[in-house]
Amino acid sequence: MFETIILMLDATIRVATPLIFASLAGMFCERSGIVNIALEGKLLAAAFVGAATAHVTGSAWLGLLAGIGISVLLALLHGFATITHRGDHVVSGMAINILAAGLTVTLGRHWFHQGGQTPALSGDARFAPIQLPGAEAMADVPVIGLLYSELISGHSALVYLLIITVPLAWYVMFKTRFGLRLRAVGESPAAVDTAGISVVRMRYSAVIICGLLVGIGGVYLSVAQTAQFIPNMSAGKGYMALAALIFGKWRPFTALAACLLFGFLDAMAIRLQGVSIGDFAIPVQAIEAIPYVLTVFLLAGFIGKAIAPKAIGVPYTKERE
Amino acid sequence: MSQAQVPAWVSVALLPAINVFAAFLVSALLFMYIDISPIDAIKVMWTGAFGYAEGIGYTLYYTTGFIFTGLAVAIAFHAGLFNIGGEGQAYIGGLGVGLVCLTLGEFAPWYVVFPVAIVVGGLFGAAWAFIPAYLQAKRGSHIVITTIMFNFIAASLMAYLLVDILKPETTMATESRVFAASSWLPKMHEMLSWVGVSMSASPLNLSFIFALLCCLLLWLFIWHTRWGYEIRSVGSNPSAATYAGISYVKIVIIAMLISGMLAGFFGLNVLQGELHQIKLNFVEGFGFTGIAVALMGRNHPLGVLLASLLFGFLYQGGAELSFEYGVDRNIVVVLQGLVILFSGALEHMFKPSLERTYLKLFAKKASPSEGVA
Amino acid sequence: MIHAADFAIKLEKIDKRFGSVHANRSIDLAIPKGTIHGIIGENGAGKSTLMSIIYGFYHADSGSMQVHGQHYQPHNSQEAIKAGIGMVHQHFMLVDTFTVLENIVLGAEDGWKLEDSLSAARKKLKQLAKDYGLDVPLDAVVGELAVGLQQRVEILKALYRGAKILILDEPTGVLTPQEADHLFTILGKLREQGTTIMIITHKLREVLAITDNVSVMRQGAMVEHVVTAETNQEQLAELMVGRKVLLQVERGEAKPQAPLIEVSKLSYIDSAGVKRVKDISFNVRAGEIVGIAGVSGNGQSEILSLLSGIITPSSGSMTLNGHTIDAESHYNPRSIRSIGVGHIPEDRHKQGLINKFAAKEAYILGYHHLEQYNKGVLQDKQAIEQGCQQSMEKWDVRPADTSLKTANFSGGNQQKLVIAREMEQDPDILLVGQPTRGVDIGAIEYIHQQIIHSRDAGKAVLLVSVELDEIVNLADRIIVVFDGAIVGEVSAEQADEQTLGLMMANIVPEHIKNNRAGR
Amino acid sequence: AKPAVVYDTAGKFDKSFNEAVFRNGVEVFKKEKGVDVREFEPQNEAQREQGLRRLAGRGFSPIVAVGFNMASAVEKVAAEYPDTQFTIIDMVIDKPNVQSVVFKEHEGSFLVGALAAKVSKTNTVGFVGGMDIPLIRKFACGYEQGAVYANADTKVLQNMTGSTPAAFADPAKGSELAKSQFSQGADVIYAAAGGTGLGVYQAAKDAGKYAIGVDSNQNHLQPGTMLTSMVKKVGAVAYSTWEEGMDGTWQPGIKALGLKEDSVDWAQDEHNASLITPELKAYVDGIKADIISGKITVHDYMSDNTCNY
Ligand SMILES: Nc1ncnc2c1ncn2[C@@H]1O[C@H](COP(=O)(O)OP(=O)(O)OP(=O)(O)O)[C@@H](O)[C@H]1O
Ligand SMILES: Nc1ncnc2c1ncn2[C@@H]1O[C@H](COP(=O)(O)OP(=O)(O)OP(=O)(O)O)[C@@H](O)[C@H]1O
Ligand SMILES: [Mg+2]
Ligand SMILES: [Mg+2]
Repeated sequence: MFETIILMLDATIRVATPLIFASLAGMFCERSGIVNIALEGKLLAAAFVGAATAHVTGSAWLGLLAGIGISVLLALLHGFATITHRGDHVVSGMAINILAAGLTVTLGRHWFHQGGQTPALSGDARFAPIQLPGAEAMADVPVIGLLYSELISGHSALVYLLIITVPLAWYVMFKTRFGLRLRAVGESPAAVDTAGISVVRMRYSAVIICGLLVGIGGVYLSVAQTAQFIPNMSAGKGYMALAALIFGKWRPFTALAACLLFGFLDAMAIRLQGVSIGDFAIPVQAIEAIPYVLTVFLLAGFIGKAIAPKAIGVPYTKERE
Repeated sequence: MSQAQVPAWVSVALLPAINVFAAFLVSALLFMYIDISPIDAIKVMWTGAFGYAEGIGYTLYYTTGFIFTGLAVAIAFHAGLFNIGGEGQAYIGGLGVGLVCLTLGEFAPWYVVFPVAIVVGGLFGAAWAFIPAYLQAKRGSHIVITTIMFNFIAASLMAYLLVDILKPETTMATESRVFAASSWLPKMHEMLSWVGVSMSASPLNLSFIFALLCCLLLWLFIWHTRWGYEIRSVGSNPSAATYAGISYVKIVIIAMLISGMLAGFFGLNVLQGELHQIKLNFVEGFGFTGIAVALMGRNHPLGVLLASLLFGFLYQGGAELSFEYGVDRNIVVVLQGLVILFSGALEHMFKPSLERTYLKLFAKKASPSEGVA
Repeated sequence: MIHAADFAIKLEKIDKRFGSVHANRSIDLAIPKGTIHGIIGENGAGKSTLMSIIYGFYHADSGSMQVHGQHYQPHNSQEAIKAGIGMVHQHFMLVDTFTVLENIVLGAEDGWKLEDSLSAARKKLKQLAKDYGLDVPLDAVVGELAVGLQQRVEILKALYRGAKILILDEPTGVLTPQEADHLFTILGKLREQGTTIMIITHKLREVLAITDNVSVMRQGAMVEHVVTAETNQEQLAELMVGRKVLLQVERGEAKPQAPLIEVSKLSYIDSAGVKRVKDISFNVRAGEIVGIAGVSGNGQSEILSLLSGIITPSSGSMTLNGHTIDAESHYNPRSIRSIGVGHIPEDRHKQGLINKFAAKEAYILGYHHLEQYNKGVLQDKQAIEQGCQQSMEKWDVRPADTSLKTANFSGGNQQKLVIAREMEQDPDILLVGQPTRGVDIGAIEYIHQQIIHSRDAGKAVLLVSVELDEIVNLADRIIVVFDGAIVGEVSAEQADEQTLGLMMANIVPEHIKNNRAGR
Repeated sequence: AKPAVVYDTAGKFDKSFNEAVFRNGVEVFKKEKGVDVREFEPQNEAQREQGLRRLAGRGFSPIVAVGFNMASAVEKVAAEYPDTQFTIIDMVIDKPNVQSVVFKEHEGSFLVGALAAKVSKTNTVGFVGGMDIPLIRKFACGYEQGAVYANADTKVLQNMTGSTPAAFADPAKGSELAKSQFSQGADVIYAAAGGTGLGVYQAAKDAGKYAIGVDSNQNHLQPGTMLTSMVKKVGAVAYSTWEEGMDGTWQPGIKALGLKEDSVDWAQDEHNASLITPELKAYVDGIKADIISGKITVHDYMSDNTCNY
């Protein structure tokens, strides 16, 4: 029993990792007042470019760079549309999602002739699980052994990267000048502008950070969690991350918790597939839907209240409409 | 305010045209990159979509779907609501239509089933929109997010129903049994043959007429009834609406119910009209594309109609493309993405330069009028 | 002839267009150091625009500026701040969810670490607060502060950035006499310290009270510069509007009849659980104007909302035109209108109008459901068009263009449109809130006359205003509220700024004690 | 005859049986007969029919429809074009102009099941299915029988990935399921899950355990840890359909193809040669012979929708 729990949690970490990167990314974007439903598309694009580059260069790290690169590009496109040209945030986001879905497969097929998949990655082209020192040895030590060898050890580098990313994100957001200005831009751009800070620059830097973080999440999908890109492999994780972000009330640690919760539910759903308690088969769909239902409950204010940044989604303009 | 000097058609017709053109231009590059001559491609798409009766049939068949989801988004927009839930509402609405066909359809003819399906489909769609609407109105939960969530919930629900309930033992595909043929909506070519015109078979069916009717009715509703007035008031200034005795809660819910209803009609075309059985994911993103349709159509029923036609063309033309060239179907998805990007998200990009050039060229006499103050 | 360098700021031929609107027409302006300079003008005269140009928020299309003799051409507010210019905007520029401290530090942080900036600022602000009597709770969340305090935060912001030139756009529009006076003493202190101050206002009384010089704008142009000591309200008013205006509307004796509004023990508790209105009782009779005076935020807004049906009472009851309404009865603004109540809202931007709508659409707001505007299920566009056209001419709304977007009418004309709409329905009861806020005196005169007329036409008028002289000018009886409760009532004769000021601070002078509200 | 094929919406590169049709059917046919085969990949439900109709309308025949998802579309279009020949794979449609081809996957699965049990050191083998439908349970059931036949006290862990077609393209889930089965002691896992299998094979590689491929020969995907693949020769079927079409021997009706017809089999190539000792090979081939000769009868789940053998 204890073992299965450990294994569940272990799976939870693997499943939650991309969600965490994505929702941290979303946090920076939305805190600056830019709605970001384009997380999905960026995850997908980064996953593709990451895997493709890793395959061609044989280096997972180059793959990571390339993946981040593309998702930053998409983020800039989002900024170009929403900040520079005051386009509708949601529409721009959708456009990017659809573009990513189409382009990844089209180019993938053109380059690799495998129906949009990239060839399987192996060796250095992939972020293999890292066995922490002594994991093997400790494996048989009762409780801690299992904890250490299964839960703590044996994840890919990107997972361990989270250990610094989350606190860092928190520090930047709440303890630095940059964070203060970022939050201000999301609440009242006019105030920031009159304070002599460039709203445009703030928001662009926000979307860039967003692209960077979500890029890591995307590469994780194709270069760490699995060993190749599969068409549409983001499969709604971007939206799930958005849900987690809101569930976490636009704060890093609570968002982290939400991601882990959602990840756990997912891990559970995977294992409960086709499983039936007695002769009553529990519909997995029910479990799969829990994160979304929970989020709705939260938004309904039944579980605390999630208040979005005030100026979110409103293009900033000096001219009166 | 500079618009004042530029005639309406520039921003209403010319600008969107330019945007779409830009989208095509960019995708042309992509086509060339994967060694397909864009010229041939567009030729194939055009003839495929409008060149022959069956093609037109398919184009209009897709158009019908977009009209429903596009109108759904548009009406919500007028109430200041962003309904991203079209996907889910269409899905659930389709369930309603399907259930009517599966039950009533067994013994009643289509002309009895159709009206009932309209009502039930509309109700189901509206019901699915109700909860997000209620939460927005009463508890201020952001409707964009709630509707996204409801899309996923709808997907899970439908998967469950199709897999565990509606799917007959015999089939393995996740789909319901086929409706009784008597309940199928008459196809356009059948109806035409009744009046002696012959047209080759296509999925285009009666619901197309119904869709056009919806455009007309919605236009009247929004700009020529007091309820439309109330919806637009709430959409542009809620507190003023409250002052005027217009109930925010009531209007938000009404607008979303109508929106959900329109999305719910989607199933008429696709299920009762063409597939004749409930299938997994039969909405296939039409709900999302509806947002782009509404945007390009400037939330005006006529605009929505035209935008739907464009997307119908993209779908059918794209199918034709992959049929003729065997090129990857996803390239069409890219094209759609670009259209949404340029005519949705970047709609204002060319506006200033366009207006400037227009004024340079034609409007020498138009001297700026004095301040209105 | 004063030397250029003695001017804190000097403008030459500043010109600015917004699309077709010529907001500023080659403006010349020179302001001596260490003076308070008033800028007055009608709505849309271009005052805010000019200030925004000086502050680097907008860019002039042409013209040049000098600050302390130096050539000055700001590309953004940052440069303006560097040049020692600070601005308090008409609509505050604050982050509601931030604390006062965070708001002040924003944009003027030293170092990338927040903690340092905040602690440093805390010290510096303590000092400033002492020097100018500008004390504000530094750790309070701005959104929860009263407007008066929020404005102080704005001023602190400017001073914290070392402003030597301070621009205030309609600073007293939202203040009460007390708050305004406090502001003026602060400004006085600032002037002593050598700060130069530019203040935009619609209130001539204030201009005369505190400024050294006044510049008058009309339709984007600078029409006159005068030394305050050598001018008077009438002259300024004439300069602004370009014609003579009566500042004191003369009104005859009121001939009150039966009460049309009877309020008894009315209370309202808001969603936050705060008791906004504390069982008040009063009445308004046909043919009289009852004014409600009080520091803004002391319940008068809620009283209007209660009477107009926007919110429902928690307890008590009110009788409007014979219909009794209490906490149980179901009613809303529409049903209230239907029993002959007209409501001119306090804030035309938020409530009275819909900026996107054409005048004719805004004109039926609240009455759109009446048969006169509908044919069966469809609207009667013709009837609406005609109705609006006639009223616009009758009420002299300029321009009388029924399809012009409401946003593009000037404040005053927007207000006239609202008043026309409400009065044209010829209600027996008229609820009037801040009828002339942000409206230039040309329009004020006209609006005041109309309110008097409807009184004489036998309507019961309830007037809520933070402008004391407005209340004193119009009301036959004045009820003073404090913290949601009625402090007392004074008749027009007894009313004077001083008495009312005291009562607004919840102090009831002896000679008032004996008369009682709601007789 | 003008041969044509309509793939499932999964696309012809699904690393699974659509791809098998493409590589071992279309490409081979083109090469050997020099006749072009018109292909179509529908991108939405409506286009399944559209594709068939267009092909039939243009006189293509025989038309191969790949996968059970095509059933309803074929049913309709076949009725509209009575003289066009249709062949549907993995589904039975009773029409005078439709040939229905189904495979005895249970027989092939029996072989690999037996092999798995023999190789397993933990007496625990795993099965990861794609979409939870009778067809996949048929694989599972045959596999289970084989494993038990080879070693009566073998434990067979079974998981399905999902209940919708998406379950055929979710490697992440696949590897999760594999990981959990490994942790429960399995050391050989048979994946009948299309693209999802790729995750299973990867997980096996990472864990240094064995995996068994499906449909086409997938041994090359992870050489060294791919024990074998249960090949299902859909390509050959498509090929013969077109061939029959050309020399007029095409017949409607039901074809049930198994080991006897050499339509299902276990894959042996250079990639798994090192893993298959002569004894193993002999053992498995022995069972194969017994099944063909009828000495061993393998229960077909779909015959009664149960796995009681
Ligand atoms: N951001 C803007 N966009 C477009 N037009 C504007 C803008 N700001 C001001 N205007 C125009 O410039 C003119 C001057 O506006 P401004 O706000 O300066 O007037 P004002 O004197 O401040 O009026 P008020 O006394 O009501 O504040 C107005 O008539 C308006 O039409
Ligand atoms: N978007 C706009 N475009 C053009 N002119 C505008 C616009 N918005 C306002 N104006 C003009 O700006 C001038 C002042 O507008 P403003 O909103 O300041 O009125 P106001 O009476 O000062 O309102 P407030 O009560 O906020 O002071 C008016 O002449 C109005 O016509
Ligand atoms: Mg102003
Ligand atoms: Mg103003």
